[in-house]
Amino acid sequence: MIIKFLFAAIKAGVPLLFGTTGEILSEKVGNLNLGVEGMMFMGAFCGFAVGYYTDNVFLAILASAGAGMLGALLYAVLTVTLRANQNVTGLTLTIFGSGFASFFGELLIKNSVDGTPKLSSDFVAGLAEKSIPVLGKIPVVGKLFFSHNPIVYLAVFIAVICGVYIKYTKSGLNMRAVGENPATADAAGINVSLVKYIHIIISGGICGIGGAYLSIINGGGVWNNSCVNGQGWIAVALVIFAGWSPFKAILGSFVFGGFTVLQFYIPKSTVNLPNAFYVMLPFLVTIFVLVVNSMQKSKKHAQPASCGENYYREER
Amino acid sequence: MSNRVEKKIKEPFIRIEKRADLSSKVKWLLYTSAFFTAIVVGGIFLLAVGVNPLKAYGKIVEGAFRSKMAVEATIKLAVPLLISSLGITLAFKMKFWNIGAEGQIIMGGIFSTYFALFHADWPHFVLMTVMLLAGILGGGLWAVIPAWFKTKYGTNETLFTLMLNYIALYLIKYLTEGPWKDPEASGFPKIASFEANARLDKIFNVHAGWLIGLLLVLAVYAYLKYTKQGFEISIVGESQNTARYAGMNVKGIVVRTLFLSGAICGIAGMCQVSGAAFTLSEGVAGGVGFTAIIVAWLARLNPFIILVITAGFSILEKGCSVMQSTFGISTAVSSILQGIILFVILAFDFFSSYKLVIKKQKKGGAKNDY
Amino acid sequence: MAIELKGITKTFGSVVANNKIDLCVKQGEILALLGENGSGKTTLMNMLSGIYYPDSGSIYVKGKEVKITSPEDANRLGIGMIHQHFKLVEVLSATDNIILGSKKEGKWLSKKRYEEIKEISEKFSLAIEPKKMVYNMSVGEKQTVEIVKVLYRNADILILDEPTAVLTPQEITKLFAILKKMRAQGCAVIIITHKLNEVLELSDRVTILRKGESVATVNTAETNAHELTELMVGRPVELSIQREESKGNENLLEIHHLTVENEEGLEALKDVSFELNQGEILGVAGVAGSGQKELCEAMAGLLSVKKGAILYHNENIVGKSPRDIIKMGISMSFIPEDRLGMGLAASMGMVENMMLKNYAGTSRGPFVNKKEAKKLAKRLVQELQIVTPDVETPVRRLSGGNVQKVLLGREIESNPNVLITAYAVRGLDINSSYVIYDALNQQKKKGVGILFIGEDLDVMLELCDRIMVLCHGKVTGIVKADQTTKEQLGLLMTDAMEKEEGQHE
Amino acid sequence: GTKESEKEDSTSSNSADSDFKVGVIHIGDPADGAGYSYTHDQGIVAMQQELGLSDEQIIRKNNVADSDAAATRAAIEECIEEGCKLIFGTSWGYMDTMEELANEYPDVMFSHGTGYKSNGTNFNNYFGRIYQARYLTGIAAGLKTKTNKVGYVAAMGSENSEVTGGLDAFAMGVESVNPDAKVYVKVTNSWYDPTLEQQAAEALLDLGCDVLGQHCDTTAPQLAAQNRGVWGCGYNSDMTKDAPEAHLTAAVWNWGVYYTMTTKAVMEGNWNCENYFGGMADGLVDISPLSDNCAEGTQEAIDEVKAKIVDGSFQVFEGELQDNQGNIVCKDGEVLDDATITGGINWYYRNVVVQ
Ligand SMILES: Nc1ncnc2c1ncn2[C@@H]1O[C@H](COP(=O)(O)OP(=O)(O)OP(=O)(O)O)[C@@H](O)[C@H]1O
Ligand SMILES: Nc1ncnc2c1ncn2[C@@H]1O[C@H](COP(=O)(O)OP(=O)(O)OP(=O)(O)O)[C@@H](O)[C@H]1O
Ligand SMILES: [Mg+2]
Ligand SMILES: [Mg+2]
Repeated sequence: MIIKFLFAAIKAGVPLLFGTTGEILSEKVGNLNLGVEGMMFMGAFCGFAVGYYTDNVFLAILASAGAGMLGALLYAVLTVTLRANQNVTGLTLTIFGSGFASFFGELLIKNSVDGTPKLSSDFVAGLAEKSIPVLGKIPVVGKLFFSHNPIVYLAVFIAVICGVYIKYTKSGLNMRAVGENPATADAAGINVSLVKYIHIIISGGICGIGGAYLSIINGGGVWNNSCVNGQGWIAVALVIFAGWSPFKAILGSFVFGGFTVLQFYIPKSTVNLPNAFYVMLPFLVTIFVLVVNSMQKSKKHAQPASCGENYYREER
Repeated sequence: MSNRVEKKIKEPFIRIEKRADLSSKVKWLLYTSAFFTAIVVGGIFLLAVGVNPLKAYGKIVEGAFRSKMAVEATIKLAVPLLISSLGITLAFKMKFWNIGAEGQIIMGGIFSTYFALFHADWPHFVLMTVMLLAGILGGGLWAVIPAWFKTKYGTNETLFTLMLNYIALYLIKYLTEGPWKDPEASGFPKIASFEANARLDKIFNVHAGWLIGLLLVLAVYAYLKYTKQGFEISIVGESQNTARYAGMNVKGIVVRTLFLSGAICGIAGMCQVSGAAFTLSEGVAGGVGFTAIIVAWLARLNPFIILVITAGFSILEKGCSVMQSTFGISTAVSSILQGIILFVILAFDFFSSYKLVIKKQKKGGAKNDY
Repeated sequence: MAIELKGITKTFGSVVANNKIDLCVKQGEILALLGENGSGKTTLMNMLSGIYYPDSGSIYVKGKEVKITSPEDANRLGIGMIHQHFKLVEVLSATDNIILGSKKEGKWLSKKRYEEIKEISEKFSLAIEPKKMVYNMSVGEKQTVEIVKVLYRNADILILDEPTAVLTPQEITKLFAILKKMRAQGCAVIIITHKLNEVLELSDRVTILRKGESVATVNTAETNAHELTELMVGRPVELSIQREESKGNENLLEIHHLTVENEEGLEALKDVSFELNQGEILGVAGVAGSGQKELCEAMAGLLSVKKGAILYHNENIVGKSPRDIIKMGISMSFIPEDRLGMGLAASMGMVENMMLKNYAGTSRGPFVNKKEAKKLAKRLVQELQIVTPDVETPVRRLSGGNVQKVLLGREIESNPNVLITAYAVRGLDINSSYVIYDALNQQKKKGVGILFIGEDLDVMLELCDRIMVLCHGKVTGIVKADQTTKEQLGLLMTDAMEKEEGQHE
Repeated sequence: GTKESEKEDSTSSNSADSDFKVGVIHIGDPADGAGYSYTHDQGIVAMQQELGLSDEQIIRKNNVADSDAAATRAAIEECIEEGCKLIFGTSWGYMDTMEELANEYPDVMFSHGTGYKSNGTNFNNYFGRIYQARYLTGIAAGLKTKTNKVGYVAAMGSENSEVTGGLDAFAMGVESVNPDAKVYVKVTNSWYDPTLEQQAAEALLDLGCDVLGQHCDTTAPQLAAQNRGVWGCGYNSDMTKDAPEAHLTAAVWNWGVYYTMTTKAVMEGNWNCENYFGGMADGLVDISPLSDNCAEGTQEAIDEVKAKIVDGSFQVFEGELQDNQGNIVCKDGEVLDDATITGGINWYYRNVVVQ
């Protein structure tokens, strides 16, 4: 049962991992994007719709990333070029994104056979959980880590790539500098706006895929207007928990995933906590981590210094 | 010394420049053009989804004002938004990014609900006063938590207040399913409706919240502009070091201001439970706390402009609701429309502090444009 | 010709910061840029480094006309600028700051980068620890990182904006050696500084700006401090300080065994004892970071005291808040080091800034009284010739000198008994500096006790009655200004700690 | 429209006309395709066709959160504003608000679904014996399970009589054909939450359940079952179209029965405003056609019981019933009355396992 719980935790954590990795990228270049939920919604819809009409998994994922990117582009134009307040823009993006998904979702429903937009069984089978040939046979580890659906690996893969990129590459260094101190990065010859645009947009793409995971895999192949349902907000929280590191986000998202499914795996007969407690848990833990982080005054695991503020070269 | 590649660097066609000061004429021009652009872009969207934009906008305005009842409904929508925007303004003025209005509204609601549920027999006036104070206390204390951690450890308030929203929300869930569950609801988890005695009085047929809101507009304006505490808030917002230097008790000011900020949001919560919903439910804040952030920001923390923008939002919301049922279109249209309008306004906001300089020719004069 | 500027004009709103400026620097030359505060030096240089873009005029680099639209363009042209405020990322190591944004080959951050930076720094005999985090560095170390950053990019045109303002004399000497070495290698160097002795020591030529226009360029060898000052200000000026004998001998403040911890919990002041008399200017000398800042803040009630006492007319004010101290009837004025960040509210106008310290006392009741403040602001503008469009204009928009005047004016107007000033003239042009010295002497005449934290020993010797020297948070000597020399002070400032220990105990 | 309504008021006795408007408050979006609001709206559409009402005569307010009393009130008031004479509220959370508005607007008829209150003049509640259908779906599940573990995703816990009664009926249906099978429950505490429902379903499947019943509003449990290659019984509408490989049969509503009846009565001015509790005999509840996934003999077994339910010879909550704590909750020879069924079932039947 423990293994099953952990397995479920990983599954539940995957959309969070996408959202978190995305948001980390954005915050690392200094843009706190509260529009994760909105971008996930956009990705969820576009991924699903393209999957529905083309029956092609690859195109569906691509479309979801594209939709997330589009949302992020909007955000980037407003905050980077037009220097609009990041919080306000992010919130607006969330309003817009969820409206976008519901609106077009309804159109999809209206235009589908007997009111049920449903991915083909081949499509769903392509994304089914599969045990990886040899590795999947290893007793506990095999079940836990090597018998997931392909998107789970994609999530981890993206997180690892982002982690390595941020920490070990020159462009990663540059983007960190932009997020910490854009004026310095600018003076060092880094094109601050460009770096911001690139990362914010990629960040949106990653969030978008997270949305597609929710609509396509979690939704079991049938469209649902509220498939994202607050996961984007938990992802924002998770960024703090992960200390702005994609590596830690991997673990963190599985922990948070565990929180969300915990109530279904803890035997009610032994532990009977109020339900509200379980849903509250991720947020309580996040606050705890936030406070502990700030108490340690660690400069390294803190939010990038310029996060939330826009940069204008001639401003002093 | 170096073997650098010489690259032809072209002069940029358009550059961004900081604007000096904006004359009020230009300002109005800007606001009106933002408004109209938003209307036009929104209209294009409506057209794209097959709704005649003229009819739609007509319906929105009509829907918000068509009858006394409609106007009352619009005002009811505006009350919590207005009050919580004012609350947020205090914190924002201090550059304390309180995005926890949602949670503070909820806590105000929870605290005052306690008295509505368990002391409904108190004299009406006493009960109302106590509920108002409870709302103030609930919202205030909820905001003090992140403020205290901020002053003590420098804990990031944006994220802290965001998280507290959810905790407050699930606290309602807990109360609804647990200790405060209506025993007469045959097992349905809900909190009982308030007795008549625990309901906010109506003034001109709308609960007194609107009057509270208007009074708060004046109060917040005067507080920020003319009082010593208001002065302290702006200095702390400017630079904590300067405030300390001037002999201000920065921690005290931060905590006090956040208490007030949360308290005002708490009043919004109290008005919602006792004036609009007559019960406490998970939807008590319903996203108002987030919209309030947008309102406060767009209004540049000016209480009077907040009033205007709140009215705009409420008209839009009420009108869209009518539009939805009339045209049988998705409720999501309203979110999208709201999103589009906000995006346009945010984009236009840029021009109030910056201008574009377009180079005509190599040595030609610079032309200013919006 | 490394750089040639022709007819550069730059305006900010209605302010003409640079008006048709011409300037040129040759390879293998150090050019000093001199001018009063707000004369447009930084603006001009920022156009070379790509921060600003000129409204009109042309820039030639090595004979070719160029457009510099971003720092990246500047980098590419071999222009490196060390800004007045360091452009470093706090959470990165020295090495990562240096290689930041560099276009050199390779995508990965290899371990070898640390060695590479070590090598480069050693080549120029600059001491840096490649792995040290910037947030752990002293000002001097940061400066060094900035220099290595420029060298790493092979910049052959180097611009420094007031680089010496925050350095110790030793660090300045080192910096100048480096600059001379670079000149020898054929680099062009432009340096902005308000210290005339530095100009005379280091530069080959001097270009002088006044009110946004370039008024003259002279060969350093053929000029002197007087001529330069005159060119800068536009009229002959007398630069001397009249020190009057300090009259009052009554003790104003007695500081006993003061021990203070800084924010990191280290002892920044150790057992400091001294007294401040009425009508006296007590100088405080010392290498930057010797505890000057902490001394000021402790006396102003901003920093808590670990041990010791500060007696004002025999009453201990330790543990009292700034507000309480004012309430006790002690008016202590403090002109902090960080003017905009600590002494003033940058985006508010003069009026609000006038109210900053006494808003609570100006009126009864909950409301503030702006009328008095407005009157005061207007008076200060007149008396101190503060250049500002309006008393409501955000002080952020004023030039450094004017900002300083606003602050000083306010503090003096509060009729203090004790005036604490830290680096009162830092970054000020020479003329403004002397206006400030005069103002301080006026106060002294009125019997105010002044604690003057300074860096220019020559000035201190002229201005102060006594000078206290701090070294590593300890008092290493209190000497009469007219009975000591610069050399003696220098010794006290750097004197080995062990020696001083014995003396104190 | 205030004047108009006053006019109408005076002649309200029969106004079977083109300006008679009906308001419907939906908790979700009717366009959600399979869930609760969809089913209700199908009923409205049926009523509309039956009575020949035009589209303008139906005012729908969608996505009205029943956890937001202020929003509920606003939506209903808007219907009143539009001139609706009859307003259906489809979710239990609207009940108190509707009751109050009924007192404030005596000339408007309020009919609230799934609750229990009424005022005898212009406010009633309607509901149905969906437990009858659930009993039948339980039969399908009991016959199908191989592991003898049947799962059930419940929206609310035992404190909720509607959910619990339905679950008990389902469990009894299972037991009637498969005494060895147990019914495992996971509670989501939310009527509509695709993520939670999916996760709860997975947890049940992890326990080894091979048929999933549900009382929650999305198809997530059925889809989860399908993904694992096992089976399920849906709710609200025929979910065979959503999960063709997994779905057996669903307990479904035909709300049109009630909506048509009531609207007609109100239009004709002879509505009696009594609480309505329709059952299979009225055609209000039913099960969807059995899919090919059902075990052999299911049809026959179900048909037999269904006939008895319809003719009244079999009642689900009848005779000696034991809960899973060993208490007797209904004595032999007794039948639970409707008040108990709607408000008093807070126990789980003996083969129900809560983990
Ligand atoms: N970003 C800006 N926005 C508006 N005005 C500016 C800006 N930067 C400079 N100015 C104006 O340009 C003038 C010249 O400023 P600049 O910084 O070049 O002076 P400076 O010579 O460097 O002075 P200092 O010796 O004090 O450093 C100032 O008087 C100021 O009014
Ligand atoms: N954001 C701004 N808006 C308007 N003017 C500005 C702005 N920033 C700087 N300035 C102007 O730039 C000029 C130079 O400012 P600066 O801060 O460099 O002065 P400074 O004497 O060098 O002081 P410091 O030593 O603190 O740098 C000032 O005249 C000031 O008016
Ligand atoms: Mg300057
Ligand atoms: Mg300067």
